[in-house]
Amino acid sequence: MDQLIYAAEVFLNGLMTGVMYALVALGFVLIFKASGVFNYAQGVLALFAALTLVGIQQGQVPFAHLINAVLGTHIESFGWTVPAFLAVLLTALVMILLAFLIEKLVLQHLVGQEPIILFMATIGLAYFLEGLGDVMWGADIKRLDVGLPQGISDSIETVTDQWFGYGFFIDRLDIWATAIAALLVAALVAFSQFTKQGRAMRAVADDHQAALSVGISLRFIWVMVWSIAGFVALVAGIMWGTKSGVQFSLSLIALKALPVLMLGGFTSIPGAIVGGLIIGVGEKLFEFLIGPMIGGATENWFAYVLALIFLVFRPQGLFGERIIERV
Amino acid sequence: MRTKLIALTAAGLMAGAPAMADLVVPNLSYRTGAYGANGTQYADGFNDYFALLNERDGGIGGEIVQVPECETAYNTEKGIECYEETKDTGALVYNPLSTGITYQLIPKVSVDKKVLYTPGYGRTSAKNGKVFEWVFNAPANYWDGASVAIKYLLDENGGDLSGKKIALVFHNSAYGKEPIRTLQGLAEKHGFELSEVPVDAPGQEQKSQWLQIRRDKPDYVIMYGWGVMNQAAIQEAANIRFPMENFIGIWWSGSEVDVLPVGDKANGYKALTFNGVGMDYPIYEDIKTYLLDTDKASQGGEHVGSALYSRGMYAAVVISEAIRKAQELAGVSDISPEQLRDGFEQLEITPERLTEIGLPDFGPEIRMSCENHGGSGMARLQQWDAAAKQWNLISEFTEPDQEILAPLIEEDSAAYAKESGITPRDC
Amino acid sequence: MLYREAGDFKTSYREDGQTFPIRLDRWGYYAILVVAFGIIPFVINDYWASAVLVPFLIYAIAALGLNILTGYGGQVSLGTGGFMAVGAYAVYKLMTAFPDVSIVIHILLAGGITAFVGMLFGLPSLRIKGFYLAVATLAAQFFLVWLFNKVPWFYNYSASGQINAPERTVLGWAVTGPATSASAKYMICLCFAFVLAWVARNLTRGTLGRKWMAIRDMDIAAEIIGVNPLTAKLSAFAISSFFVGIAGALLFSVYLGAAEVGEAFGINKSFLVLFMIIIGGLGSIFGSFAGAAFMVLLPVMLKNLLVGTMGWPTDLAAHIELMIVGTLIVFFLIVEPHGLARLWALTKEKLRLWPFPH
Amino acid sequence: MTQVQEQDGYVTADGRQIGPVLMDLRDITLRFGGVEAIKKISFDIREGEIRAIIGPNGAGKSSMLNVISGFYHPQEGEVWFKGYRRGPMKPYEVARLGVARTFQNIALFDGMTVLDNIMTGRLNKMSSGILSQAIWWGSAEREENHNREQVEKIIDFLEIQNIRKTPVGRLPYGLKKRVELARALAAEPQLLLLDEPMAGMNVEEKEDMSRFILDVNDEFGTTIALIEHDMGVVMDLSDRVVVMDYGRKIGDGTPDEVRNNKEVIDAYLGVAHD
Repeated sequence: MDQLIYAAEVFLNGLMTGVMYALVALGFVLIFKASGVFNYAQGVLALFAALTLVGIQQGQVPFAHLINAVLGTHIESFGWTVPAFLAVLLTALVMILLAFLIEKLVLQHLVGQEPIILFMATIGLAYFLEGLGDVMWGADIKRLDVGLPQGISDSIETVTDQWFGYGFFIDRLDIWATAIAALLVAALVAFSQFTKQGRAMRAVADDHQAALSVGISLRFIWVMVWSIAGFVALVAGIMWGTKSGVQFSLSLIALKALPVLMLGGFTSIPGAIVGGLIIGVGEKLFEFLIGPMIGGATENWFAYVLALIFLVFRPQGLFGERIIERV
Repeated sequence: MRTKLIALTAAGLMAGAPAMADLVVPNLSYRTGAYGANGTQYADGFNDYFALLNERDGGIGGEIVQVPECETAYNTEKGIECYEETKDTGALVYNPLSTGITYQLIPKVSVDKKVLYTPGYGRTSAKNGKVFEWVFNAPANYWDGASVAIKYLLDENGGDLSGKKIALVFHNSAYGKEPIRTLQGLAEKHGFELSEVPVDAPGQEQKSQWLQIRRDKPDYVIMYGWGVMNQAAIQEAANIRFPMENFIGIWWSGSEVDVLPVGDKANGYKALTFNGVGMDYPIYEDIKTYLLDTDKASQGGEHVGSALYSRGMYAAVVISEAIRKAQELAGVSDISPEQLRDGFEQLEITPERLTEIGLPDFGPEIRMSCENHGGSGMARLQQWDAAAKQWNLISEFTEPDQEILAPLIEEDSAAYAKESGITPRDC
Repeated sequence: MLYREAGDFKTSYREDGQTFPIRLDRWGYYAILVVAFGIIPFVINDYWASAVLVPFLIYAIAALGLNILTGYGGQVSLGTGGFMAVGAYAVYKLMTAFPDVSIVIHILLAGGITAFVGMLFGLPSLRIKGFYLAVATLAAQFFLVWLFNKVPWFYNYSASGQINAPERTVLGWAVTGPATSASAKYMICLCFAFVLAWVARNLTRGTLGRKWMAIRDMDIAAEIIGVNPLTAKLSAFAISSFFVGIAGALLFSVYLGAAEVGEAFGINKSFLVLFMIIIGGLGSIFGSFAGAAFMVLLPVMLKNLLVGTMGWPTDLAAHIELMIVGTLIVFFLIVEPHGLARLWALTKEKLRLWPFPH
Repeated sequence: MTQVQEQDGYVTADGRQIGPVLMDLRDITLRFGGVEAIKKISFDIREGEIRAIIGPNGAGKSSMLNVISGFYHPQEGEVWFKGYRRGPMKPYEVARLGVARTFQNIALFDGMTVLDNIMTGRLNKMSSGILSQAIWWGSAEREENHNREQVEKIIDFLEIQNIRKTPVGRLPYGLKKRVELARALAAEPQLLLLDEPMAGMNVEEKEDMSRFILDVNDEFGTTIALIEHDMGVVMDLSDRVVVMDYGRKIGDGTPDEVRNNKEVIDAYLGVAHD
């Protein structure tokens, strides 16, 4: 009986973790859907966004280290702090600027290339952004605090304690993350359904050529999609950064999103959400039930194996249509 | 023509550093990558102490100490490249701050005849100088750390840990697995129950591990972590309201960067250390005068006084003392690596000497010998004060339980000697 | 008109099928071989061996392997690091279990074992395609690393889980262990790289290579003209893994000397080798070497330039280095998406016409 | 439809002797989900003849060809080849039995040269093992050169000598079609399936292609089944014609018979689009 209650707790926490994975996966899906680019830099985008947010919030001087090294000065900070909300807004602007530059300097020159070439270009981008983030804001581990609560939720603990005689652990940050993710998805759906730009975006996702022929500017769509992906990365960066500080390892959360993508499909937003939940629950339950028997620390690979097995039996993914091969 | 030009340029770019005449102590540091934040502070402390000696005393025994820095990014291949790049420049001793790189270098240094000094990390059984002639890991190693932590807990519990539950949260790598055998031995001896909780690198997602800890309710948690794993673990511990004072990290889990991102909830977290922390040492007056005020501190002196800075400085102190000893023994100031090894083997750092240097009670007393390359193994505990944002030392230097450790070291070094075809020398 | 093919007639299909049909290319190739085998071993020092040439040759082997799978077979794999780990741990177990058998045989066997493991993880490729397959191979990567970390048998129950390469000799010369000379390290890697490149060339120009390329270019059509996708894909996985396994075995035993699976064979390794073949050129033997050279040399050169020559702080240099590498990758892709090999071919084509461009 | 069991053949108008039944399709039904692409169709192909399948777009012609080449497996019906009933075979197994084909939307291997593309057609004629291929010298090289000779004959036959070493991706459409035919011929098939071999060609190209098809049939004695829209070409080339519409067979016979079939005229010629 205890096992069952524990499993329920693990299940709930898995769901919450899944939301965090889905947040990262969402960025991949948006870009892949609209431009066919498998954006390896999505994790680094999240890191870059979080670094920028902290930097702006704490009034850091960008490139301080570089300036000091070249000019021998000692500038560190502007000496002010920016309110969280404003800092988030400013960071979002930076991400839009970044999206514009990426389109202008990279994507525009690679139109019509094979997917693997575009993928490779985003790897180059990842290298660049990783270096840029460090040069701009320094490689220290930074604390990110935009006022999100963290720690065990007392009310849930009390309630479950009354019900089951065992208080469940649910992190308040996870609850917030879930709420924000839901809001984000709702906003995205509303945007793509009810705005002109959103419809244009869907048109491009469906068929590039057709969209071009009705006068949609592909470049504008790409900038927009990368901006949105940048914003999603910012949200993911805030969540993960609040959890464990802003630092290089933040970019590695991309690896957690890949099995989610396999499961949910590269082009499906509901796929990313449901896939995230399945992966989150799957890996946590496996670690809880089977992990102790085989030595634990299974989470890194189990998510992939789960997705792999799933795909072998259903190659079209969760929400994909059955593939009919033609010649 | 173009290829020729490229070839010429390449030749120019590929040339290694020229040989240097002074005492050369390369600093294989890492300021980038997943562990860059930790490596930066350590490297700064290491650089600054030698810079201070050069500025204030004109080096050691009249010889300027060169500290060429080489970035390894905690990557073993870059570590080898750095080693090869610097080894022909007259390098005396290496301190790569990476267990992985240390394992690569152990066989190499015995051939190239360079000293490898790995305080608090690396291969634990290198303490056995009979097998590991060129490797030193004083003042303490991973197994010492585990034992000292248990000793501390014994003290807290009136000498009895029977029936207590202790969980080991560890980085699932060679480094993190080091203390398992020691702790298993100690568990048998003291009757506590040990549970092992591995965390795969990088470790920013540890929910399962801490849910397990919350269910199992261990009395204490010991952590062997590095990098983001530390912050994530301390954060999760705070989230499940695990009492911070019952949470002890190894010295590599006890720097400011590990607790600062967690904020106030990290208050009370404990960590081992074998060096002092903070700015309350006379030497900082000199560092201020000679380095900070003259703008000669490494990277602008941003991290002066931090736990990892102090540890880097401490490593530099031990190396410089060994150099002094070697100069004294050899009667020359421009010593060779062999002479430095002899200096290390006869190294004594007494509390008096530490006071002289301006670092009273900064580290344990060290007495090395031909067979003991690991010193006393003494370590102490520090506790985080989140309000003041500083570490406070909360125990005296404590000796580890050699009864458990000595046979383990004997066994592991014998295995290495057999595997590598080394005949242990007589001491 | 220094470089030309006019007047270079072929009178048999055998001559037409040779690797370097143009005489000048052939001479260049022989010249490189003479330098590589006849001169470098006598002048090489530890730095050049350990920092540049040995890693270059080992990664070239790995890149050849991955290029067979990805460049010729069209199956994108991100499991290279894991397969290299299989090679490394296989050679370690063999070396320690049968110390009297020649290391060369051990390395080849390690390749064989890796080929088997690679084939096993290649099975899903029959159902999964494209990026989905790439991500699926990550399952191999993470699982294998976990396995070697978790099961003590693989590292002979050593306390820390590190594996160390004991000393082994070939023809009386130590090629593994600390006492190995720079030229011995270089020579064993060079021999393996040379033979394997030759094997790769033979396999890719013949029946098997055509099967792989057919599957790559259009798998359905390939099946209809008579290519069995099962054997074609699995043979690509097996042979690719054989190469990669040998690279892993050499990386551990000759180059690193000691290794820990998570660090030496992590996901970064998989990406690194993939970069090499894309930068070098997919489906090109020369490209595998060019890409390996690019990715090994560039960071070393940049570091020496920024830190050694310009005296920048190491961290700043490392960050700027990342930015430069990233920029160069994007730059090369924009200039020539098909890699250095294509760039080289185009240069030659231009040279062929020079000085009369029309 | 009982005459399919007969072992005799017939003599064509231009005096060629047509042999016994090579492939016999009996009551083939193929469904995709709920849609019936082919409904209970039966016909045969005889040795040495040129058999055409015609019909309006969406009639199920390509699906029929895919059934013959083993790419689609019909839910009902039997496929007999060379007197044996064919089980549910993989396409590559069918290819090994001596069936080769070209595709409606050219399916060449773009990354390979013309020569390599044609050499892939001979994959099933080459048997050297991995090891001997790895070593190359000796058997693998001999085999390669022997097959190269065969391929060169086809290259001469189709007059594509000058583009041998050109990557296929760079060729114009008409040449690609020819290379695809060369690849199929390289397999020395008993039954050659051509899916709209002349689609998108201009008149000269069509004439060339028709000549090649007739020559192939004539010189190598290859049985040919083809789908084609150009009625003129079909009527000129083929010995017998199957007419399909909406997945059903509505006519079968010599060009003249088909031309005069009322149902065919209504369903197909009446709405001809070429």
